[in-house]
Amino acid sequence: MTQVDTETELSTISDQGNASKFSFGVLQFPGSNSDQDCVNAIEVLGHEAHYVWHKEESLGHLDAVLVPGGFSYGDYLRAGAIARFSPVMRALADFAENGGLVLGVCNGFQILCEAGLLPGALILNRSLQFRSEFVHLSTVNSGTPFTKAIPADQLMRVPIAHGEGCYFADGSTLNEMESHGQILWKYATAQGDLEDHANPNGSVHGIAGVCNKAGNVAALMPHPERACQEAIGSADGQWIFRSLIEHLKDAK
Amino acid sequence: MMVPVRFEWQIMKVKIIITPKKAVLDPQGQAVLNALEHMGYDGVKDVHVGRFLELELSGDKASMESRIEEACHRFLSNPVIEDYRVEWEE
Amino acid sequence: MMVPVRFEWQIMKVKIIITPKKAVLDPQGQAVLNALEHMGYDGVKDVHVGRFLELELSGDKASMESRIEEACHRFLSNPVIEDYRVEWEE
Amino acid sequence: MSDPKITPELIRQHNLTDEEYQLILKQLGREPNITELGIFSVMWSEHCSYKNTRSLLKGFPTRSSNVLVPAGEENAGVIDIGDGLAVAFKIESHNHPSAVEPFQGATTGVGGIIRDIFTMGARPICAVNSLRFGKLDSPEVRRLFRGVVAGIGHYGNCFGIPTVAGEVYFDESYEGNPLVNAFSLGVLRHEQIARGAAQGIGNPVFYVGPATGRDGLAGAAFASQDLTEESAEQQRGAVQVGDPFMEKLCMEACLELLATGAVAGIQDMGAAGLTCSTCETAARGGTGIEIELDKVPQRGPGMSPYEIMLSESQERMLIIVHKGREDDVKRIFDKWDLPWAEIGFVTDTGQMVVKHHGEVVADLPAAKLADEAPIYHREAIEPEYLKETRGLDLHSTQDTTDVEGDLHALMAWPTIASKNWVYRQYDYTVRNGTMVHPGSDAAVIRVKPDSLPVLSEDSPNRDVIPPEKYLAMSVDGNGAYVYLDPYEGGKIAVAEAARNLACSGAVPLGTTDNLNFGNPHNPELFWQLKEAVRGLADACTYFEAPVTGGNVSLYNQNPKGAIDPTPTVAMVGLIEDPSHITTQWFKNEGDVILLIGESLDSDDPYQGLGGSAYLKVRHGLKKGLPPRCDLTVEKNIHNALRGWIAQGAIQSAHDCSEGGLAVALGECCISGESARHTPHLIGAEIQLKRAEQDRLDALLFGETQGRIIISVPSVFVGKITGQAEVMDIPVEKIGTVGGKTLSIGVDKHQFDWDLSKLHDAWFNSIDQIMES
Ligand SMILES: Nc1ncnc2c1ncn2[C@@H]1O[C@H](COP(=O)(O)OP(=O)(O)O)[C@@H](O)[C@H]1O
Ligand SMILES: [Mg+2]
Repeated sequence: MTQVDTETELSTISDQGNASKFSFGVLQFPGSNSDQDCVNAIEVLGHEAHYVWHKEESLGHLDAVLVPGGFSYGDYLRAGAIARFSPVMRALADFAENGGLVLGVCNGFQILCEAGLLPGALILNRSLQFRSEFVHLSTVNSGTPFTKAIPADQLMRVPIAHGEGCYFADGSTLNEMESHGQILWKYATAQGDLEDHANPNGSVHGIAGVCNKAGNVAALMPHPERACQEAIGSADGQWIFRSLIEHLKDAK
Repeated sequence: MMVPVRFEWQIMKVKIIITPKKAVLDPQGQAVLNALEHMGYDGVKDVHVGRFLELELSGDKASMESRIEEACHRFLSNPVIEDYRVEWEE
Repeated sequence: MMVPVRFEWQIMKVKIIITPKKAVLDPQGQAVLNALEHMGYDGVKDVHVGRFLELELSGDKASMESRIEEACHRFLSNPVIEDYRVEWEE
Repeated sequence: MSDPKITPELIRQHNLTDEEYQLILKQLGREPNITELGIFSVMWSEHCSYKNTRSLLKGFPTRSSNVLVPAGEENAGVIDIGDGLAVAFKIESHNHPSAVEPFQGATTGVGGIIRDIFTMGARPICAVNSLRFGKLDSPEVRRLFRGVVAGIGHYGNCFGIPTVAGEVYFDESYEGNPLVNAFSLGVLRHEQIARGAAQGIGNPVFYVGPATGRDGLAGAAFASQDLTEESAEQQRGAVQVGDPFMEKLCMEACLELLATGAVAGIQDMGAAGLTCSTCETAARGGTGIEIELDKVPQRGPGMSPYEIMLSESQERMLIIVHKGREDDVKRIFDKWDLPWAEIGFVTDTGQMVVKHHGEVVADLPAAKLADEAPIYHREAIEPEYLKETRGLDLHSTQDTTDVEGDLHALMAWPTIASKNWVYRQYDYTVRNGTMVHPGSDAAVIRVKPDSLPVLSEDSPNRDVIPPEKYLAMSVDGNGAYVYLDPYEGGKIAVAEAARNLACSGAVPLGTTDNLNFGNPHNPELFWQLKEAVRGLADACTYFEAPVTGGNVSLYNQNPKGAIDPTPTVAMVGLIEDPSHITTQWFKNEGDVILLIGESLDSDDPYQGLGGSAYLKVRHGLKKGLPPRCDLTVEKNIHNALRGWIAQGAIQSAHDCSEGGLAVALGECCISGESARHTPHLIGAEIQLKRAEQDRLDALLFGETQGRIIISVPSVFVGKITGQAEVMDIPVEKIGTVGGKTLSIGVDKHQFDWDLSKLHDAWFNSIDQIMES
C-alpha cells in the first residue's frame, strides 16, 4: 500500500487557475442529501459544480454529472425507484448515451441501477441495518475514466452510509461485467485483502462500485465526496474525482 | 376547483405482491426464520419476505389491467431482483 | 436407523399480509400514489404499502394456526401501527 | 354532531384538576366547550406550560454576553459564535412515545427537535442523542433499544443530518420507561434569526406540510402522566409516524421562504399541534389569531374541531406572512411539491378564534392560555431511601483481588462498552462537517459557509464569506449519581460535559438540558428535581455556560417506581483553531502519560467508589455518596488543559468518568479506529503510587472527579509540570505510551491486559448481546 500525499498534489491542481476549470453538474432530487458534499468535493479540487434541479429537462453545458447520495423521495418503495422517473433523468440518459461522464454515489448508484444505466440492483444490507463506517476500497480496474489517476495498490479509505447497499447481479450478468472490466471497486481489508469481513453489506463478490459497458457511467456505494479533505477524516476520495478530471483533460 | 364526477366509474381494488426472486438473497426472510426458530416456533421451514401494495382504482377495468401490469413491470417492482403477482378484487 | 414417520405431517404455506393501520400515516403509500399520478396513471385513487410474508410450515395444522396467529401478533407485525391478515393455503 | 357535556369525569380525563377547571371558568367567564377544554388541557399540561417546574427553572443562568435569544423566548435559544454567525440548539425528550412504539417514538422525537431548530431560521447541521434503557438481558429492553436506535438513525440519515454524539446507559430503573432525549444544533447569521410571533394585524396565516390526521391525539397530555401498562395500552391509537423525507423538504422550503423576507412569524407544530402554534404565536405577538378549520388539509373525512386542533401529525409548520407576499409561499412550496393552505389571519383582539364550517368553535384569550397557566410550588421532602444509601460502609466490601477481571468486566459492561453498535447505524459523515466522529469525548463539527441557510438577495452580507468555525458538543448525565445525591449529581453532569469539551479543545458556549424525573406530586421525587436543578444551575453559572433552553419530562415511572432522576446535559463549545482539536486515544509510542487532577479525593469517605460502575458491576450496589465535584478545581483544570492544547503540547486528552482511571486508560489504548475492523491499538506502561489508606479498587476504578489523562511528547513534559505547579494543578507522570499491552503497576503488583482481548470485550459487547 503506497501513501501518496494528496494534499500536496491537490495544490498543483488548484494552482492551474481558471483556464482548466471543468463544470460538474450535481443532480438534486427531493431528499438528496449528499448533493452539497459533491459540490464541496469538486470545489475542494478547484473546479466548478452546479446544482441541477430534478424538474429540469435539460442539463445545459456540463463536463460531467454527479448523481448524489441521500434518500430521494424518502427511498419509498425502493431506493431510487421514484427518482429515476424525474424529468432530469431523460436528459441524463441522453448525456450518457452521448458519452458524457456520469458518476453516481450511494443513492445515486441506486438511481442509476433503477434507471437501467447500470447493471444490477442494490438490496437491503445483509445485517438488515444501516451501516455508517469507514471502509477500504481496492480498485479492480484502473483503466477507466473513474480510476485512471488512482495509483496502483492505492487503497482508498472512505465512509459508507447506507441501508440498501448490497449489490446484486445474476451470474451471467456478473460474468459479462467481469469480461468487460465493469467492476471497478471492491471492499477490502486495511491490508488490501478481499475478505468477507471487509464487506459491510453482503454485496456479491464484495463489489462496491461498477460501470457500464461503455465505461462512461459509474457508481459506487461508498462516499468519495465525503473523503476529500484530511480535516474530515480522509482525502482518499480525491483519487476518483482526480481521475475524472484527468480524463476530461485528456479528452480536450 | 374540483369538477364533479359525471358518471360512475367502477371502484376496484388490486393487490400486488412483490417477492424477491429465488436467486436473490433474502436476508429479511432468513432473519425472520432464525428469529422464529429462536423463539421456539419449530414447525417453520422457510420464510420469504416481500412487499404488498394495495391500490384503489377507478376507471374501466380492461384498460386498467394493462396499465397496472405495465406499472408493476416498470415501476412497482424491479425485475432484476423481484417477481410480482397481481390479484384483482371487486 | 431412522424410524419412518408414522403419520403424514402436512406441509403448508401461509401468507401473511401486514399493512399500516388506517389511522396511521402511510408516507410510503402517499409517495407511491404521487409518483403514479406524476407518471400519468390517473385512475389510481389510493395506495397502501405493506409487507408480505410467506411461510412454509410442517406440522399439524390446527396447532400451527394458533401459533402463527400468536407469532403475527407478538413478533411478525407491530400491532401498535399495523394490522395483519393470515391466509392459509395447502 | 353535538358536543358532549362537560362533566367532572371529562375534566379528569383531560388531566385538569378541579382548581384548574375553576381557573378556566374564571378566565373565560363561562363554561368551555369540548374543543376549548381540549385546548386548555394541552396548553396547561406540564409539557407545554411547565406548571410544576417553572419556578425551579428560574434558577438557571440564562444570559451571557453571547446569548442573542435567551431561554424561553422562542423555540430554541441562540448564541453568538463571532463573525456575525450564531448557533441555535436544544434538547427534547420523547420518552413516553418511545415506550409505546420505540421506532416511531424516536423518529418523531428527532423530527420535533430538528423543527425547533429550523423554526429559528437556522440550518440544522447535526444531531445528538442521550438514551437510557433497562438492562439488556431482557428481550423487551432489547426490542426497545433496537427500535429507538433504528428510529433515531432513520430520521437523521434520511433527513441528511449527521448524528455525531450521544450516550447510552443501561439500568434497571429505566425498565419500561426508556429515556429518549434528542438534541439538534443549527447555524445561522445574526440577521437570519426568525421569530415565532404573529405580527401584523391582517397578515395571512399559512399552514404548510402534510395533512392533519388523528395522530398523537392528546400527546402532550399523555407525556404528562405516569406511564402505567394501562395507559400505554390505551394510548396506542395515538402513535405518530415520522416522515423525515417530508421534513427535509419542509425545512428547505422554509429556509428558502425565510430568505425572501416574506415571513412575519414562523412556528412549528409540535406537541399540541395547531393549538400550541396558534396561541403561542399570538401571545408572543401580543395579537390575536383567527383560523378556519375547513381550510386545514385533512387526511381523513369527518375530523372534529377537537381532533384537528389537538392532532400531533408531524412535519407541519405555521407561517405568518406579510400581507401581499402570499405568492412567495405558494411559489416555493409548489417548487418543493409541498401542501400549503391559507387558514386564517392575525387579529388585534388578543383572542384565538377557531371556526369550523363558519361557526366559532373556540374563542379563547391567547396570552392567558399560553402564559398564565397555573404555577405550582410543590412540596419537597428529602427521600427516605437516602438514609439507607448513605449508610454504605466501604469496609463491608472487600478490596479487589482480581484487578484484571474487574477491568474486563467493566469494559464489557454495556454502559461503559463501546457504543459502535449504536452509532454505526447513524450517518455521521453527511454534510462534510464532522471532524471528530462518535467515539471520542466530544464530537467536533466545522461550520463552513455552505452550512448556513440561504441568504436573502438584498442582504448587505451577500458577499461576505464567513470564516470556518469549529464546534464541540457532548451530552452527559449519570442518573445513579443524581439518585444518590441530586445536587452533587446535577453539578457532575454539567462538569463532565464541560470536561469533555475541554478534552476536545473547546470553551463552553452554552448548555441545554433535559430534566427526566418522576411524578412531581410525590414530594420525595420533587425534592430530587429541585436539588438537581440547583446543582445544574450552580455548575452552569460556574462554567459560564448559560442554559439556552431545554425540556422537562416528568412522570417517568414504571409500575415498580420512578426512574433514577436523570438530568441530561448537552453542552456546546467553540474551538478557536482547528489545530486545537484533540481526541481521546493515544497516538505515538514514547509519548509521556500524565494524569491531571488528584488521583484520589482524600476527603471522600467512599474514595470515589460511591455510585460507581465498579460497585454496581462487581458488588451489585448502587450506594454511597457520589464523588464530590469541586467546581473551582474543575474549571482550573479545564483552563489549563485548553492552554496546553493551544500550545500544541497535547497528543490526546481523555477524562476519567464511569469506571475510573483504569477504564479511561483502557479506552486511551483501544478507542482509536481508522475503519471497519481496523482498530488502532496502542499499549501503555503505567506505574501508580498509592497512599497507605487508599484501596486498590478505589485507585483503579474509583470515579473521583476532575481527572484527565493526557499524552504528551516528552519534550513538553517539563513545561507542563512547571506550569501546573504555578497554577496549583496536580499533574503526575504515570507512564508512557507504547507496547502491545496495557500494563499497570501499583506498588509491587503488576497487572497486564492483552489489547486485542480488551478491545474485543469493549468493542463487541453490545453487538454480541444484540445480534446473537
Ligand atoms: N447514542 C449515541 N449516539 C452517538 N454516539 C454515541 C452514543 N452513545 C455514545 N456515543 C459516543 O461514544 C463515545 C463514548 O461515549 P461515553 O461513554 O458517553 O463518553 P464519555 O464518558 O466521555 O461521556 C462518545 O464519543 C459518544 O458520543
Ligand atoms: Mg469523556
